[in-house]
Amino acid sequence: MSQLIWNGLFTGSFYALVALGYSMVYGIIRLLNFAHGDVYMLGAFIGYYCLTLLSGVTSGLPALLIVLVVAMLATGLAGVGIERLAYRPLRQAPRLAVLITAVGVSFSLEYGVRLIAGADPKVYPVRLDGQPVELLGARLTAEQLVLVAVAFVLMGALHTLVMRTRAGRAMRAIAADPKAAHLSGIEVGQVIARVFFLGSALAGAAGVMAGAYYGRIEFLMGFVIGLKAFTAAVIGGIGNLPGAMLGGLALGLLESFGTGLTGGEWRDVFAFGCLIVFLVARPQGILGEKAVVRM
Amino acid sequence: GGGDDTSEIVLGMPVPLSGDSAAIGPYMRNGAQLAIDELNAKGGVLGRKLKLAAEDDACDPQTATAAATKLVSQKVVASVGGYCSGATLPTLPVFDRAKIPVVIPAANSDQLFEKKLPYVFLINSTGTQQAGTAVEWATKQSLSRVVVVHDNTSYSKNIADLTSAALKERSAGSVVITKGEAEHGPAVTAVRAKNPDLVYFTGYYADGGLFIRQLRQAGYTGKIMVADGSVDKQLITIAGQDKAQGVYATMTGLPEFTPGAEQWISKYKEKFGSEPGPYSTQSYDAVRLVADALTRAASTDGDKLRKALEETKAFPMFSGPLSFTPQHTLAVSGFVILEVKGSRFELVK
Amino acid sequence: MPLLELSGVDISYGGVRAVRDLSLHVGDGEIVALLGANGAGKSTTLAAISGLVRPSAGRISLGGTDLAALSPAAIVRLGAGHVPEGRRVFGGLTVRENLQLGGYVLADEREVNRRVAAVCELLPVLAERRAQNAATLSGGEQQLLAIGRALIARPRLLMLDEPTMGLAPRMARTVLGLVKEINQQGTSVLLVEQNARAALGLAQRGYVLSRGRLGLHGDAAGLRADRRVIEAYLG
Amino acid sequence: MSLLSVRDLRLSFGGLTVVNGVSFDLEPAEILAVIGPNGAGKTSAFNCVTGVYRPQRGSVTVDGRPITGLPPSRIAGLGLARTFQNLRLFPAMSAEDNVRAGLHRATRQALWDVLLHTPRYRRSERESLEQARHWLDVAGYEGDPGQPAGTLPYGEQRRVELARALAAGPRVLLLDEPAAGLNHAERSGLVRLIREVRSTGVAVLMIEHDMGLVLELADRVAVLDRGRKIADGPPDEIRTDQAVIDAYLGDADAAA
Amino acid sequence: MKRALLAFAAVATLPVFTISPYVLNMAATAGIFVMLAAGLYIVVGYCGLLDLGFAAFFAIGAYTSGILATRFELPLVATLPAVLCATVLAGIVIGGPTLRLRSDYLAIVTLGFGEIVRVTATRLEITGGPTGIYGIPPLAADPVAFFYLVLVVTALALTGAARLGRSKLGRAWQYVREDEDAAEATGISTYRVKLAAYVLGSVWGGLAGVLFASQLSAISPASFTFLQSALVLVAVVLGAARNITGVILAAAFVAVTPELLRAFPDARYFLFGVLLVVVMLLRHRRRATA
Ligand SMILES: Nc1ncnc2c1ncn2[C@@H]1O[C@H](COP(=O)(O)OP(=O)(O)OP(=O)(O)O)[C@@H](O)[C@H]1O
Ligand SMILES: Nc1ncnc2c1ncn2[C@@H]1O[C@H](COP(=O)(O)OP(=O)(O)OP(=O)(O)O)[C@@H](O)[C@H]1O
Ligand SMILES: [Mg+2]
Ligand SMILES: [Mg+2]
Repeated sequence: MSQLIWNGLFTGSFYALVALGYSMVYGIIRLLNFAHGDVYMLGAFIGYYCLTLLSGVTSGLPALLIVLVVAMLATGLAGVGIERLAYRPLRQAPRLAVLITAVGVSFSLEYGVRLIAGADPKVYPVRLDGQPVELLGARLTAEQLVLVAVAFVLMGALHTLVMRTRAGRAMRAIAADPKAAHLSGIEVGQVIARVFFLGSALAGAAGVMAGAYYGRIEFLMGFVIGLKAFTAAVIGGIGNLPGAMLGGLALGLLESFGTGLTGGEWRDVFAFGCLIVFLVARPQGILGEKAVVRM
Repeated sequence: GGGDDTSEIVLGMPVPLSGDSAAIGPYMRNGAQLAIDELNAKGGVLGRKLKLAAEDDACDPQTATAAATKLVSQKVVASVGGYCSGATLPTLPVFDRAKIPVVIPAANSDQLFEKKLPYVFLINSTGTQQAGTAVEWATKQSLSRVVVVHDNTSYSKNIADLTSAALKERSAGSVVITKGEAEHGPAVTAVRAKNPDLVYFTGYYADGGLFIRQLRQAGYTGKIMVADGSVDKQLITIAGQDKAQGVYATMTGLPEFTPGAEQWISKYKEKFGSEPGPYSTQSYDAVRLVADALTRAASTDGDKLRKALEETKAFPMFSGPLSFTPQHTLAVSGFVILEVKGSRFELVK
Repeated sequence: MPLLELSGVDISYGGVRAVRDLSLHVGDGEIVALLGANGAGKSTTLAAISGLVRPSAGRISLGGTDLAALSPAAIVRLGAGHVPEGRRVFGGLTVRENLQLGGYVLADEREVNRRVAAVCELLPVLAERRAQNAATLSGGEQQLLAIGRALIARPRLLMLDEPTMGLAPRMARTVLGLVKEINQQGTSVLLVEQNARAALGLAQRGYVLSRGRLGLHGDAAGLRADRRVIEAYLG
Repeated sequence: MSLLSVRDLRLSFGGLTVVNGVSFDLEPAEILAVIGPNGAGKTSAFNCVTGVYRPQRGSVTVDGRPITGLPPSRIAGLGLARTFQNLRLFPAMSAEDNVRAGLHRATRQALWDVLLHTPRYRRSERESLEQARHWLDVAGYEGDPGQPAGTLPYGEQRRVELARALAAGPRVLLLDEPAAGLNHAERSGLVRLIREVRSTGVAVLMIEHDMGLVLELADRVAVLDRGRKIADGPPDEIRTDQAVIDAYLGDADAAA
Repeated sequence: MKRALLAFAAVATLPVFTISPYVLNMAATAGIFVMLAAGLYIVVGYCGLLDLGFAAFFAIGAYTSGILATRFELPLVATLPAVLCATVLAGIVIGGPTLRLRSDYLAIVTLGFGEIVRVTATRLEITGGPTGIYGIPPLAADPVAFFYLVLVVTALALTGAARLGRSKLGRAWQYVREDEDAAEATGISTYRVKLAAYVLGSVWGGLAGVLFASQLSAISPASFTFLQSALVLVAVVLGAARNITGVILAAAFVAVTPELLRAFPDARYFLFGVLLVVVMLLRHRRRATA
């Protein structure tokens, strides 16, 4: 039982990590960024190549930290580039139009990486391989604990950024009314670019962590997790970062229990079934606010 | 073109080059290409050169059907592809209607031959044969609680179901993982809860490696066995060499264990810059088999070729000598048991 | 040199010309009224000054700077303030946050908060609802918020698009009084208002747009006495 | 029994009571104006009547039949049509299609008729189009009926909204600040229109800040302040009521 | 209308130029995809309901007809009534409780529904598990005949969708898309209107599924993935300037482009992705300068 909970929390933290970036972008320009998961994949591959390059110089944890920073920068810039090239020209177009370019970008990233790196899974040169300890009847490793902690800390930091700072206010203003945001002197384009940088860098970091933790990466690894991040972001309440976090954890727990109860056969049916029932009962998501109807 | 007697003989090959099985396609294509190059170096077949036309089937029925109709339009003489059973099935009537023999190197669902299409041949052993081997071994080792883990692809589930059925009361149930995901913690927990002394994993190496790793990390100390889809060096790298030690496998012969195979492997490496992978050998053999049948039929005519294939007697392949049953499946499967020792699979005597 | 100057401005929406060959100016410290029937192009003119739509011909300058190459945000930093048609408050943000966003261009957060407090004193309704989600405000309250938000940055040029729309009579007078007060403190005002009587009462000069073209213009007293204006706008 | 009867309505959000014990009645062909300071609860009361909000207490009845708790579309079907303070048109659709929304309930089209394009279907389409144009005319709309509503100038948008409400053939017309954003000439058109509508027996419930319009049109005026009704009576009485002057009009306007 | 007829006539002459089964098969594939897009257009284009699981209805149609045809050896045509019932039922079952949700929440629910249907098909015995169902009798054995069948059915489906869109119901969908609250307040029962869109869309999808089953003679869960749903959505959005003709072109583009790129086996989805972005940007640029 406690193992099931721990498994769920751990898996969920990974979803949450990706969902945070997703939710930020999504909360501000309401973009179903299908390519977000692929940026995560990109991060993992950038990390892989950097580690391979570094393998002569340093190795182990220090190398990993250097690579983490490099990958975050690179994916952050990639995110900005993607926004600039594929999303910004469509800012005036209907909301769903961007979805198409997002699907296009997703394909390009996935199969672009495949062209370069091949379809075979790659094995990470540096692997986190902790000794499991027993805690409250569950086996867990220090690495897992660190990952969960990182997810929570990031959530806290981002939440503070969005809710308490001037920059965060500007982001929310853009979400509410981009035109009026212009009139308040907000450089809308710049703010959106920054949000993309942050969101993509987070995804990249998660990619490197996934690579180092699981040890195996491949070009389609972002697809499923992108979907899950989207699910988590919505379930949590649109644009709500603690909500995205909770959504990720809830999804992880549901999957864990789904596997536990059905031997994995009906895991996704169980998880999605619960989510649907939940949303029917609470249409605004976990932490979302009820939409104001004023007429 | 079939009419012109000096033109190339084209062999079609639908394999996944995109989608989540994209990693397999190149291995198969390369294996087939290697055979074709060898044959051409010896002057080809019937005095004509061979050519491979590999088409992406994406493991998706619709893409596969498109690939098959395209190959038929190109007048291929035979097809030597087929990896995912679900995607291979709809291509069969397409080839069959055009009287083009299909030699399927990898896909092995029972449905492929249940309809008894006259032009369809399977050279991979069937799930029943593999499950039988696994169960026999488990019985010999007197392992009494076996958990089967599969990934819900038709290949994997087929072996798992057959194994569970054959194990009877010694089966401790089955657990499903999701193909392509990295986290198998919940599945590992579910396996551990069943307290098995053997875990038989019937999925592919990419997931198998991670699954084994996480299973061992979680403290499982019993035996682990994998099916042929997982027999690949990558399994050991992904799991980590220490964690993969002692993992058993059911397998139909590997090049390593065939005389002269070292040479084959180095040729493959030289040509494609990487180690051979899943179904490279079967694809290689499929091409050779078709070439052999063409020679015996002395014609590219579909009917004659089919007859020649049916009459194949003890054709030497990596998995042993091949003859077909009336159902066009392998008469004898050459399953052996392997074990991971160091960085490679070795034959268990 | 006037603070705001438009010369020969054309604006079109996908082929449909909404404003043609418009020239007008607002001098330092002036209140100028912009009148016209529905669809005359008043809101469009303000949007063009703010950089939300781009003129297809002509020149707009603020304080001598050509606005053509500037982003809306840069125009705000130059000193333009715009209370847009339809209020456009930031729903989902609190009243206080809306006001703070009015001071987005100021770097000093403490100064912003001081000004927010000052505006709340001027418009006590907002103070009362400081923590309320702006989307749930009543129509009039939103209008006040939109005005309050534009005041925070203390613009050199304040553009008001029908500021008294939806305000109760008492409140409308308060707001117009406020406009006058702000003007006396040195802010120039470009006022679009359906209540022509009130607008011309407040303004020194006025322009009348009709179907995108400049019709009458002149000082407020003259316009108030003009028969055509009386018929159409004053009654 | 009144056409529309509101009894002891109470609505709160969290701890804030927005409408507090408001009651009024409306008879056919009567014009009742609701005035009050900003934030007094006028629109909220409208929203309770039309089913957008569900009041915590009190009842709304049409012909004696309680309607609280019904979905807004059902209430509209009972003959209550409204316009909105912050225009709520369907911006990408043409003006005439906007008006046809009002005709929705009256139009009958079977699925088969639509798919087969039967003469019956074509007739029904033609009729609804003609009616939509008719109501646009009635509302004084002057633009192109095919232009997307979102690109119309504000005043025209108001007219489209009005036409949409009229097209529904209401028994009670609820107008939330119909004169906002109209200039003097346009306002006179509105006065004429409302009188015309009333003359066909339709009751009008109208929120308005333009006192001139209220005095000109209303049979009765109800005054709300901080959620409570503080006065109710004929316009002349209201104009001189000291509580109303204090809360709403201020001194200058009382004189006017 | 005239243009549509001309286009129809032009496509109908295709077999005059080639009877290559490959080309005809590709054309039929495109036709089926267009039909799917027409169904989704009702839901997303007209009604504005974001549906990320449309493949589910496609699957329900294909599986219903496939199962009945193989288990009871019925001709495929005879399964149509059952397909209609099944899709209507599915539309009501999933739409019923969830259509009160707003936009993106609805998107998640439909996404979940799509996954549930696919996973269920992978697990159940009757659907043939991961391998699926095989040996479904074709509606028309001859590729040319089948091509014409698809052409006619798709044309009818498109006409139907377009006519619905211009009717009272279609306008009601658009009201809901534009402003749901205002529509409700104007007297339109938004819930019922949305349900109608959902059910009709699902019927269209289901019928496309029957064509699909006939074309492939085999169906398996791999055909009904989220990616399929997403691609149909791409077609709808790419083509939708509130105009169903655009959807036809876009759907054909999305269906055929990967086939045309077969010449570059390793790069084809990369190129497809790049093309999607480029096409969308060009399309938008043209609109911006128009
Ligand atoms: N986004 C748009 N697309 C197309 N045409 C538009 C758009 N916005 C405004 N217009 C047109 O431009 C013209 C001017 O509109 P504008 O809103 O500037 O008028 P206005 O003077 O502010 O009227 P009102 O007093 O009603 O607010 C109108 O004919 C209107 O239809
Ligand atoms: N969801 C809500 N939460 C909190 N307060 C609310 C909410 N909705 C409305 N209010 C408050 O209720 C009060 C009444 O609002 P309402 O819109 O009814 O006013 P009104 O009389 O129509 O005013 P106006 O003349 O400005 O339109 C306002 O003060 C508003 O802030
Ligand atoms: Mg205006
Ligand atoms: Mg109001």
